Amino acid sequence: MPHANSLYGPLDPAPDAGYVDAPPRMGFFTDTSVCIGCKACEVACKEWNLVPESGRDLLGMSYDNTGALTANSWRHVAFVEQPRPAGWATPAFLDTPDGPPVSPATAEVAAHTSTDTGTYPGLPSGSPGAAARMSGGSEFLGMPGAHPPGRGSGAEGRTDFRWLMMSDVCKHCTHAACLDVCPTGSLFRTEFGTVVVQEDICNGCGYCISACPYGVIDQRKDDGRAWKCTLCYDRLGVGMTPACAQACPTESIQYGELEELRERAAARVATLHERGVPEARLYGHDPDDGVGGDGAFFLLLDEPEVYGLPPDPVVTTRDLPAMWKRAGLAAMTMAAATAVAFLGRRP
Amino acid sequence: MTDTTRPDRQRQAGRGRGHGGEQLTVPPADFSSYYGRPVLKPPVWKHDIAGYLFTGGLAAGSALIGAGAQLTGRPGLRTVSRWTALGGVAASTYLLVHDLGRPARFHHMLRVAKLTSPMSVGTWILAAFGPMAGVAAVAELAPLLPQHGALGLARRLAPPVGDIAGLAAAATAPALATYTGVLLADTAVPSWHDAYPSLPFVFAGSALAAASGVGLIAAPAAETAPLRRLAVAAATIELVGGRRMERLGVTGEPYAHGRSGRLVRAGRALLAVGTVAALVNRRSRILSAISGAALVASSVATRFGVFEAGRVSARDPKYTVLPQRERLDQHGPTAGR
Amino acid sequence: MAEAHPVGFQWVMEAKRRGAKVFHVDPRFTRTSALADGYLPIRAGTDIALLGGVVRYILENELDFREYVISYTNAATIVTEEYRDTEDMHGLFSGFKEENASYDQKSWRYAGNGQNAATRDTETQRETAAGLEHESHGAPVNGQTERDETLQHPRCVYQILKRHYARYTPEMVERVCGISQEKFLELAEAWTRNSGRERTGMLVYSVGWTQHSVGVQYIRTGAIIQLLLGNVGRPGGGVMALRGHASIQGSTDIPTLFNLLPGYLPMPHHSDHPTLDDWVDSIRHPGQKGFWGNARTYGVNLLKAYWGDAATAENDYCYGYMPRMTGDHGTYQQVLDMIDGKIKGYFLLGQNPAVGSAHGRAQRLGMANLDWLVVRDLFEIESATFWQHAPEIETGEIVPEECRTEVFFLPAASHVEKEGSFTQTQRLLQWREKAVEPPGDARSELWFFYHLGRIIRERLATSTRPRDRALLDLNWNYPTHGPNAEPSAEAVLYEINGYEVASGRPLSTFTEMKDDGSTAGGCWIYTGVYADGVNQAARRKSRHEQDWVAAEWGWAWPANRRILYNRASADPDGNPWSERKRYVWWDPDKGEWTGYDVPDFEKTKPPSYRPPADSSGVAGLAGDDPFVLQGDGKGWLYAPTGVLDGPMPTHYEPVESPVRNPLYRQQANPTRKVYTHPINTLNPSPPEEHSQVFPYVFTVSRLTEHHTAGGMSRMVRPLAELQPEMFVEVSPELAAEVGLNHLGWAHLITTRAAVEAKVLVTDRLTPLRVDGRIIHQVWLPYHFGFEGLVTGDSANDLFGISLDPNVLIQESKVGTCDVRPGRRPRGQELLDLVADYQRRSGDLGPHYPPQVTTDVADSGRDPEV
Amino acid sequence: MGVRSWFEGWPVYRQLTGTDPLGRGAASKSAGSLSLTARTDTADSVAKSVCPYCAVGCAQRVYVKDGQVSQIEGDPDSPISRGRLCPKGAASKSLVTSPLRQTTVRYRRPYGTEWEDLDLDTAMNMIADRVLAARDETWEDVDAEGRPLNRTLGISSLGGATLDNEENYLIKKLFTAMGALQIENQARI
Repeated sequence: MPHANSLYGPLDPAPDAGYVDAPPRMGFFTDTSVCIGCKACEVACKEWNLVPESGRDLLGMSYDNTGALTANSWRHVAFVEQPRPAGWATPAFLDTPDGPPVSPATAEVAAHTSTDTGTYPGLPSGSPGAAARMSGGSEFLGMPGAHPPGRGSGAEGRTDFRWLMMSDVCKHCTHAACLDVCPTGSLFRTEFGTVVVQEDICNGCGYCISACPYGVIDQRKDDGRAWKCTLCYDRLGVGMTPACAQACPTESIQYGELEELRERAAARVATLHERGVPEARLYGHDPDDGVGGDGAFFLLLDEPEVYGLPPDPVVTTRDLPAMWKRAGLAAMTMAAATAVAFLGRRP
Repeated sequence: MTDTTRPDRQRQAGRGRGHGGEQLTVPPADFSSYYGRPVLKPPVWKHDIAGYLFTGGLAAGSALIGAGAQLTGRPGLRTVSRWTALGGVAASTYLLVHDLGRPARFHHMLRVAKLTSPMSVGTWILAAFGPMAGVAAVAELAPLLPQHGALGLARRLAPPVGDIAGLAAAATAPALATYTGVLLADTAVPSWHDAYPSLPFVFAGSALAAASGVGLIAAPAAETAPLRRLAVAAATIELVGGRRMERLGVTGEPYAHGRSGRLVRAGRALLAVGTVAALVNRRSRILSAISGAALVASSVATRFGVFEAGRVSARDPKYTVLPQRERLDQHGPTAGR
Repeated sequence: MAEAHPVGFQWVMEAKRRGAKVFHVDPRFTRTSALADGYLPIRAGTDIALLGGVVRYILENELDFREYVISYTNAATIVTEEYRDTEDMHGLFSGFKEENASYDQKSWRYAGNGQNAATRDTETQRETAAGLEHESHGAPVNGQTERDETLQHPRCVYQILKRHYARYTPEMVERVCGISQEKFLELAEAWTRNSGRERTGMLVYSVGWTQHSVGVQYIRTGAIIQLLLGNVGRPGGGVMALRGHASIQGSTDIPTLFNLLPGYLPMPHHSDHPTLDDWVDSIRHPGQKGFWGNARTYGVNLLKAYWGDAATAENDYCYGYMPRMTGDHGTYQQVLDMIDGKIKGYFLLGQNPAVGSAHGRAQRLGMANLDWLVVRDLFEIESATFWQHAPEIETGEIVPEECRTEVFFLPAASHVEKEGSFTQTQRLLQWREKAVEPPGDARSELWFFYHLGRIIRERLATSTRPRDRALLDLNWNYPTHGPNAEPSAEAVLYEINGYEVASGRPLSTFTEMKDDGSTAGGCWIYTGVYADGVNQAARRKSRHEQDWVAAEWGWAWPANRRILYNRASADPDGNPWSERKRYVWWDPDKGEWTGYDVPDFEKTKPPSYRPPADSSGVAGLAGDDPFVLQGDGKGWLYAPTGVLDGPMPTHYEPVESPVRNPLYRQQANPTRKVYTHPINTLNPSPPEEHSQVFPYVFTVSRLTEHHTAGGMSRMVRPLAELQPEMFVEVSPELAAEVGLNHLGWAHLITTRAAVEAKVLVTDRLTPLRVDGRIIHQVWLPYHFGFEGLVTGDSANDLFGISLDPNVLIQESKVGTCDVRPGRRPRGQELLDLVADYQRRSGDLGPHYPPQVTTDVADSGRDPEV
Repeated sequence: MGVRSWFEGWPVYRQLTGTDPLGRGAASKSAGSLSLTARTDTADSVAKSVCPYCAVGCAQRVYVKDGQVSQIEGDPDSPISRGRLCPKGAASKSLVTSPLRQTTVRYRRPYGTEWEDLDLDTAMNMIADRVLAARDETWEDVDAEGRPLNRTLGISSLGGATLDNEENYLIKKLFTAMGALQIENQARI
């Protein structure tokens, strides 16, 4: 029988998906505080999974010329330039003759770029205002008290600077809407608790794409099917590490048993807080969150939305029982209305 | 996220837009994002699916009307409705298959039966409804068969079989008409998901309106009285059920503004026109046809409007980030509740 | 490092995780800066001023690791009275000869040393890039020196150093480099605090450092700091060069360089080395301490490996067969000679000078003026298709129908299609197994050269000309295998390793080599790589199955030693400096050196050993002389000879600089190698007039996503898409000044070329306040060219050719330019634009400005007033 | 496949009879997924190699299937790289299997405007001819004072930093024996 938390709440997904004696749940912990933005993950993933090309345009989004997770980019390294202090470092541009920061303005320009990613709908352009804010941070909106005078407000010349980098990937949610809405059973839960598209099954109905609260899964042009990170299901099956995690030079991408990764992550946050990086926080680690916790979670140094992540995603299927109820009610209303209409007086 | 601190965030919703970085050329949005790009992937469904929302609803409504006509002895309306139901379901099947990235694999839909997947549920509903609607419609051909021989037997058997099939189709029809509301709502698309209490009602009403409209156009005038009543009921269901869509807050915007908003509003206006025309007219064939056409058009506009609104809401990060941010600021992370 | 050597950077992150502080100095904020604890934006070309500031900080505050400094460096050594410092001579050292712009190094020598130092004239040393020989050993000096271990003697190295850097104050660092005093002091404090018995600090540079007209002195300044702080020869210390190519270390050890033979033996010079004895003596410097005393052995073994049975004691082991240098035969001289029609044929072996070398236009015009060109590569790179697609076609400078160069493109085998060894940047040899056969006509270089040699020898088989003897007598018998008759790489490695001639037994160590012809070995420093007939470079014992030194993974030269001069990891008495930094130590019970690594010292020579007077060579090394390849066994804070531009590093401005040297009247390196050739035009720098025509500083380097000239990345799909276009990074301030827009176009102009690029306006670039002026710097990647999946103008086209005097490496990390918005013009208009800039900047092609500027006290801010 | 086994393989049947009523995992696993395995596991051979890009010297494992490179990835045993690779190293398979690789000899005759094909043997012989001719034409026996020079300055070579030690050794040896001095590589640049 389905678990009480089958649609929402903490859950061990593999047993719920019918695996008896499932191995421990495996996942990724991506620690962006050590990411060097080298993109080895992007390439290693493409090499292993034979993922096609995803566009050759200069996007102007700092060093990000990939743009987003798509069917043709299963790892995506985000780059954010911000005139704000990096917790561990002394101000980058102390006493240099600078004017105000340009990153909000360049982010705005970059919001307009696009490229043919070989996927549908590709890389849509963005909202310039929201782009500017990502780089400026709230203090650029005249919010009071963000920083002591002379630091980062931009009016008197930039001093602080940090360059955020983050390798994004499918979250392998505990409650994976993409999987649950898939009408063919192409998307399925593996024994490792990961979420995988079975390419021999997918018929390209596209439902999973709308269902994903993270905008991860995507449809490939000229192929029609949906594609995303498989957490290297084939490699896991023979005891290997996923290609991206194996390649990652600085262990920003860590692969392992989810339970253990969560402990490691909590310790890392504590360390960073001790070392003067109070902005370090975890994202997607909590089994009580809106998706039951992610199988791939992150240590971030800014708000999730700055990295293109939804700040508080909730799996859509949480509300599915209520939806069915409303649909049932509507159906009955419809039947009743018809009956009434016909049972009325004959002319 | 109890171990999370956020000292760097100074957001105070709705306040303070005064001073910006000097180089900002547009007023800063009140939320952050990654280069303003959408957080979500906009639905990849083409207009096939908006079309299907209409044709599926039309088929369902027609099957219901067909059954009503069958049970109340309105053969003309019955015939029209049964053929409309078949046409609707055939068009639906075509549109659904056509929208697939891999149409040749449409039968993979029948691999599994998943209650968590409205599309899977819908597939099985369609699988039940379609053949029944087909049999019911084909049974209407009985008079064309010869009187004698094997086909003569068929001619005699067809009407009762058609009646059973018609009733069976009608039994599944309300599900067919309303599941599509869940189909759209069970997504991360903000305007669709947030409208989940309304969508089944809107779609139910819209289905009845469209089916009534076709009946008004094509059925003998003498048999259309229930359709006029039904049109009123449809309008009531749709308008009452849909009124909450406007109160969604920011994710309701696409239903009120832009192209999608215009379509939704046009749908309502047409619905009103069609319903009123149906009510006032009792005899005019032309007015009936106009009324019917308005109802059909209303349904089309509503379906495309709702469909488009979802796309708009997924395309702009505002609709994803702002409500989630607001939720976080008011209640803390979802986990905390 | 994160940018160009990401996998190496894991160890920096590992150290950081354990609490290390990381500082990054770079003109632009890179992916390394993002992770560093401190980032110091620096004006390109001023590193000596910064590091000199650190030297001063250490000395003024007496923060040096005194015990180490006294015992292991030449700090206590007394220098001759004739020595005069740059402080006294406006930026020149004593001994400068105007006529050939080089130093007579006599006055730099240690007191009491005779005429040993600088036996060869310094101009010849420059022309033959003699500095490169020191990659494996120090320059010649006498072993026994006068010392004052109190360091108080006014002419001891310590005091000379202190005086030399006295003006490199934090204020001066700020003035020259544009680095704030606060930031400088943070770096200096952290560096010194992290050094001593318990801790070590490491200096890591990428080899852009070498691409300066004072490149060698950059690195020497780093070495001086590391010696003062006791960070050499110890774990976690050292000066770490991040080299850029898979086997660039190997191709220096076993050089494909004009001035070197394998094992850093010099290529014979026509006047200095007419005979074998002259050659050997010039290397071993009779009287000098250390392992170079055995130079004759190394030389004879090489000759014996080359000419086998033909090499006998009677014929000086065929020494006479060797070609002789007469001067500079380096790659840039060659290119100018190509333009002048002096060179007939050119081989390009996995190298793409049309994009990767300075002054790309000169490179391409040179190639267009050959009889024949052989390009061996994986792809049709720019150097193979210059006659078809070069930018000079558009300007009409190359007309295919009039270009006579015959081009052979021969496809090369990739790294998985052949076996062989790479030597990585830490001197570690790693063997590669062959995975698959090369496709089609693709072949290894081993195949190409073996068979080319075979064919040539067959052609000459009946020749009686003396000049052909060297080819005919060549030991050229390598077993071949497979359908393509591929020569055996292991057989070549065996010859490199060396063997006993009579028995064929592979040698285990270079100390087994004999100078009587009974052994042969192609590269003495590699001896041991084939010890016991086992390919030691192929060892792949997992790191999980051995200690952290991992001595059984691959093989490091020399003698599988992982840290050079590791005797210095123990104190003078042979005990570890600290438990924490334990590495190699003296075991008094066993009477031998032991530790985690192979001790870089005679195994049984006790710390207390003192050589008898007049001993030399290995025997001359005392028990506390850790720098066993240096002539005096000491680490050199001061180079009494061997470094052509001075005994101590001195800040000179880059050859092309927008500012007057704030430290000395001498503007740029007075001994730099200059080519006065019509194509090698120069941007003026102060005190020359018109420098304002090129007001901006530009620098180039690598992106993580691409590799050097792009031949292995622009052609590779998953890499090309990651950085798909040529761009230039500019600060918002410069963008505003010039009128550049993010993602718009700009073009950069020098007297050599104009190149265009998309603009990235970024906060990662900053203007600097230098000597009261605002200096803008721009940065470009140098990976782009006109072939491949992604294309763009080549940044290296902007550079002229000015070389470091020690190693003849070009200054291609800093230059001046103008920046203008929009795309560059095409065709004749492009030539006109560049010509116009040449004219406006005073036409420095024909009259090259003087190298010495000490007589120009032009500025009101004369630094020395 | 019999009707029965087909039916039992039907995921709906598995949903109804197995442990996965919602059809989320076990029941909907496809034939492809059941037979899935890592291609490294089915390789015919594995060569131990080293990354060809920069000088860090990251160890690679090169997997070969049917005579083709099927995968290249980091060797976790390496004490230098610990199995990691940068984007370039990670792209090594794309490098060696690139469709842009030129695998036949190409020849551009003097004043030519197009490439032509050439047989490898012919090319080798033509190159040998040209080397010998250039050497003869530019040979220098002795300097002005009669000291030996034994050389040609008519031939240049550039390259080696991406090549093997053994290759560099043969290059230097052959060129030295033929008197060609002007041999250079990236270490000068």
